[in-house]
Amino acid sequence: MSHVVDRHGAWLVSLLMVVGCMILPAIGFAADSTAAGPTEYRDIPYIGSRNLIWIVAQLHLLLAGFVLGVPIFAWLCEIIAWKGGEQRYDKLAKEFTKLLTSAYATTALFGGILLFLLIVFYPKLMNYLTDIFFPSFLLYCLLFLFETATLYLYWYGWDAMQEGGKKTLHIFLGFLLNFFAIFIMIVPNAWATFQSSPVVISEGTAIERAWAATWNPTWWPINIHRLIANVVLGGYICGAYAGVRYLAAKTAADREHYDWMGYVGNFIGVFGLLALPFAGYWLMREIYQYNQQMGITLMGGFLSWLFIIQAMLIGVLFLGSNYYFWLGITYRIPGSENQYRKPILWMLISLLLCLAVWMTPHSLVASIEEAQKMGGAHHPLLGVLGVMSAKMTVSNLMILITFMSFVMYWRAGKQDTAPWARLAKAVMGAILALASIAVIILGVWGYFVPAIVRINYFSTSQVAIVIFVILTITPLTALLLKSAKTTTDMVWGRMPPRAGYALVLNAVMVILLMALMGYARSSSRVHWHIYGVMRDTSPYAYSPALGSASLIMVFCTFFFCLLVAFIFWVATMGDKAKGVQGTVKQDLPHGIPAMAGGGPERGEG
Amino acid sequence: MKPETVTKWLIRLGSTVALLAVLTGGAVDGVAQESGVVRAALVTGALPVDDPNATMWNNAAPTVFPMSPQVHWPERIQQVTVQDLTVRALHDGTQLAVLLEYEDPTEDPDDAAAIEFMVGDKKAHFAHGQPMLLVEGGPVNIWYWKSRDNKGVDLWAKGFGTLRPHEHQDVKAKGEYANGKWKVVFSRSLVTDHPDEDAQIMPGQFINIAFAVWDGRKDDAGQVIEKGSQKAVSSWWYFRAEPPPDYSGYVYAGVAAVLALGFQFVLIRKLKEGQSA
Amino acid sequence: MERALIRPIVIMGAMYAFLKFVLPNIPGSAEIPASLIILYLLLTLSGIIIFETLSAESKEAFWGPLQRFLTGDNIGRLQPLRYGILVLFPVLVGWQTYHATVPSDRPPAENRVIHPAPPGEYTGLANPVPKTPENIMQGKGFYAAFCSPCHGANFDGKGPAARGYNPPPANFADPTTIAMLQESYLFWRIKKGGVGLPIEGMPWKSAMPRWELELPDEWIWKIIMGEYDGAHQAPRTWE
Amino acid sequence: MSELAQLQLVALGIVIFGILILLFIRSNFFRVTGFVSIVLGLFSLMSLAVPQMASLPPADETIDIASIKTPADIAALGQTIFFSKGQCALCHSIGPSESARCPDLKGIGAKLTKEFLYESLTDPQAFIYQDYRHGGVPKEYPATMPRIDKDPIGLSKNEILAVIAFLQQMSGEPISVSVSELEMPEQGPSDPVKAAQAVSVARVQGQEKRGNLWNVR
Repeated sequence: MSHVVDRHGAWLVSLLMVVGCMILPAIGFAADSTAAGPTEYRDIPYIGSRNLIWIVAQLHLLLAGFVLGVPIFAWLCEIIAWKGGEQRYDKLAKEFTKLLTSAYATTALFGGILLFLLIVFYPKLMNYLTDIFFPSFLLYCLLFLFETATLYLYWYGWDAMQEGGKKTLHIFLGFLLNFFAIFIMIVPNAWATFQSSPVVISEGTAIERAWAATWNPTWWPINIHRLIANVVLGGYICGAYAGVRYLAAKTAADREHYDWMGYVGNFIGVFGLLALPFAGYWLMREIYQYNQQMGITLMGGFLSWLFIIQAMLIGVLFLGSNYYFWLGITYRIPGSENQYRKPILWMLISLLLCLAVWMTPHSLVASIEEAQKMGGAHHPLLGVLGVMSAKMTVSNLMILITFMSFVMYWRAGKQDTAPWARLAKAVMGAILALASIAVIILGVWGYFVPAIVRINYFSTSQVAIVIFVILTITPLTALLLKSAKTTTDMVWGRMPPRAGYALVLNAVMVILLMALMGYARSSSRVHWHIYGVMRDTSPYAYSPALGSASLIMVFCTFFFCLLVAFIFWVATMGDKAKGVQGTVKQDLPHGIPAMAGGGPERGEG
Repeated sequence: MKPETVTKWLIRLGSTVALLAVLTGGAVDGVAQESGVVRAALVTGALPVDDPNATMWNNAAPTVFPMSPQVHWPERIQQVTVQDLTVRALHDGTQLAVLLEYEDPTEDPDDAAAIEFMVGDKKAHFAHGQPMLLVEGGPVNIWYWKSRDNKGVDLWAKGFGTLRPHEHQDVKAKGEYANGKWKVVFSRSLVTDHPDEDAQIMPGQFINIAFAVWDGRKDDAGQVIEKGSQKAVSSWWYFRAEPPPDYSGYVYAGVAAVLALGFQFVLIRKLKEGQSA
Repeated sequence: MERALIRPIVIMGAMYAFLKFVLPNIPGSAEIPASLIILYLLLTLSGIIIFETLSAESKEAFWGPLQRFLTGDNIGRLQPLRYGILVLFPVLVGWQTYHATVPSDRPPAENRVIHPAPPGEYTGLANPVPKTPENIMQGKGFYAAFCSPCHGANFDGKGPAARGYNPPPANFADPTTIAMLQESYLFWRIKKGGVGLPIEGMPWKSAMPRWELELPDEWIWKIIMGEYDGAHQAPRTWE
Repeated sequence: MSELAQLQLVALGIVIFGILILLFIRSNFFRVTGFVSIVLGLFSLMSLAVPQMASLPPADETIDIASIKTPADIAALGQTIFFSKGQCALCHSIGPSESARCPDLKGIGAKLTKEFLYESLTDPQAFIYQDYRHGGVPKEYPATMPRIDKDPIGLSKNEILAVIAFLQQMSGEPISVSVSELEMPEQGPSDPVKAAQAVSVARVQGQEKRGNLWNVR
């Protein structure tokens, strides 16, 4: 054991040395360039100040998303255990809260590095932001104190506060933890959104100025978007963790436990994913309304291809999540695959058709000959699939299909006994069919009405229809299942290895998506530090092309995965020492050489 | 048997399918007529620089370019005589010859034609390198021929009103009129001593090319109808001189094929092991 | 066994044939670029793999024969085919590498951004000319005089002067052009013309004149009204 | 080899790395790492396959006061300032708008005099209409008008006059700002070389040199 730990320690030291080496020259150069006048920018050789800030900021953001997503996830699980009495949820919640302390420290570490690097590399910008936001900087520090205190109480009090009123208090502590966490998220969100949609006033007290700048047009859309995205991230990372552990599990008990954990993680991820497109749509709408130029840069201008890539990633995520549901039906419910093969085939085909529409770009990549045959960069027939109306329609349909996957999974292996079951099923089928038709009709009609009608009424109606379907079918199904008799019990721990890989794939997609959107948000400001207010006059005022940016995103994703693996490993070290389950021994020691030698991308950042 | 092997298969199958699609697509494109690109075929022997009817021109694939009336500059025109321009090109490694063919019902002394190239790395607007507002543009190099003089003029421009002949004239041109059709041959060496003023043609590289044609017919009042900026023009298209054969690609291909063979070997061995296990 | 091998190939082939030969021949359609065909084929392929690996039985039915085929276990008369594929795969990889390393003989793909972001000073403008029938009529008159040679009398981008231009003049009747834009955007495009485009719009290729040199702003605003009216489109608004 | 080809090679390397791991290593953690690196490599290859466009910052636009000859020139300059450096359009709209956080400025140049406009820009709290359009219920707006001649916006007198000229022109009023009102530079435009040097120095240090030149954006 000690041998293993030593190797871990060595790895940690080498990591710290790498980080140190990256930062040291920065300090040296900083000293060099402060000679004449107030310094506006500093740089480091090879990697470049912008790239370093980019990587550190992205890692910090991903970690923060994880640290904010996990408490929501854990708290929800704790409540489920408290209300439903299933102790394994409580165990799961505790297992994840355990991660929080080390994850929290890592996030703070990266936050600190980011802050120092920003001060070192972008003194002019930081000076300006400090001027405007210093009251909220102070508030942020205060929030951190509260959050830390609550976290310690929540974690260390877990076992002590299990019974009766104490448990209620513990649940309340969990609420407080999330409450502060949300503020910890939205306060810095204000600084970031201010950069893309600034509201500047020069009069008034410091607090008034900070408040005006905080309440900028994209602040709340980003807050909501990030809150949901964090839940999605937390869920899918939980799933991926379970997937990896499942692959390595040796005993039946372990397989059962991690199979179930993977299911819960995937479920929470999908649950959030269903709401995410709505939040994203709202954000885009606010950006357009705030500044048409920025909206066009994103959707029609130099970033338009990014959204095709985004569509592909989300497409893989939808496919992966549904695949996992479907695998769950055929493997966990013995003898059910023939019954569900046909519906699954139809759902798969519809999903693929939706994806095909979603991924079809408006302006196509075409050779000069192909363009001549099409009469321009738009395909005369498929080009119409490239605009917003079509994309909104299919994303709504994809949400509906994924929701139906879940309902199917939920109902699988159960037989309805209620006398009104036939009627209820007919009603549900009718609702679903009518809703899909209505969504499609609105989508097609959207081509023939002015944009504003489409955006304000049609798109919102489509969203409302989908929400209506979810809100009617969920309780109906729950009612049906209450009286249903179980024909086949779910058997946990029988999933094939590819299910574990599907979970890992989903988590990687979510992380990549967050990295991609980080690039999009930053690039949409083009050559401004603060849009329209403070111009970026550094040599890094340009935004790199998607291809070279993708390698940095890949690096961030990979490095973040390793960090998370490290956090999980640190947090579960105690379990092994106790020797509770002899099985865990097998998988983790392998992790270390993988980390040390597993970073082929590290060089390119 | 393992999902990992499925993953491998996914990748392999995907690339194979993509390859097949490209293969078939490429084959279909190959037989289609060239469009948008003038390809100067590499030939040996003297180029037919002053013979538009030489049989050697049959070695070069013809490309047809649609022509439009010039509308960009205020002194524009609504209709033009020449609707299509057929272009062929040949080169021998040092010298380039370009043949323009177009139908013109009348032979007039003011009939004229021109080829335009970008000079240097900066993109130039096709209308005489007109300055662009948000992009820093470069100059253009124009090869001009007029029926009256029946010789080539080497010109330079960076925006309307800046057109001027080079001090050094490198371009030759010769036109022949027969059966209601002009055939004009332009020729020049591929590279010149003035890279700032002349287009430099590197075999293998695509450069932009555009064309202009003036029908020198006079109206009833004795005025030439197409003159100056009132002319038939084309957009920017592509030009490429065929490079000498390069065999280094075969070496890379061989290495890749050996690697693929190795991959295949290992994969099948692993599959067999998996079966026995 | 053969079914498992043949079915995916048949589906992929049918999909390819559909995209390459059927879809382009639907009236109003055109040939589909290779990039899009590859995208759709990859989607089809992932669909096949997902469906065939849904359950233990179907995966065995799908993968088992493939594996036996690859390892050459008891495949009898398919053995020659197996050797053929084993030879073909490295050849294909080599062929692809060859094409990736030799200088391309195809011209660079054109990736022009059709609606690039306008400069800030044009994003907030509202049309100052009242929308009266007379003004719209006048706008259509200006359109006929200045714009229709390229953009066409039917607002479809097929004017008599359009044929030689690449990129082709915009088709205003297409709901994905002016209907997605605000009037201020058109004002910018008409006023500054092709040379006013940012780099992603490839200004060096556009034949659009810089109309601010010839037309007063008021005429341009009227032309915009005439254009929307004539093309039966409405400008994008936020109110 | 082009930069794109190099990046593609790197991405391909990541994929091949993953494939090698899957082929030769049995450890689960390693295998997952290999799988992740295949996925990430494919993502990079895909991102490299779409059109590659970098967004470059536009050149600093400098306007020489000597080029301003007519009131219309002043208004044209004012339009640029209105939408960029002056940041007016961040809050104000021209024409009714749902999203605007401050009064609509359509027709303002016809309603208010030049002097009043100047005061409104430099001392906005001196005299307040809740809604300058009179008539109707006074309306509260969420943002307060800043002093435009002070930081962070800090327009010069010439720039403020140009914005006023633009507001008047936009409202269909005759422009009452004349060229002679503009503050003339200390060193005349007779010395273009020096002026050009001043610009380059100003740009290197990132400071805006006002007076003889406008540094717009």
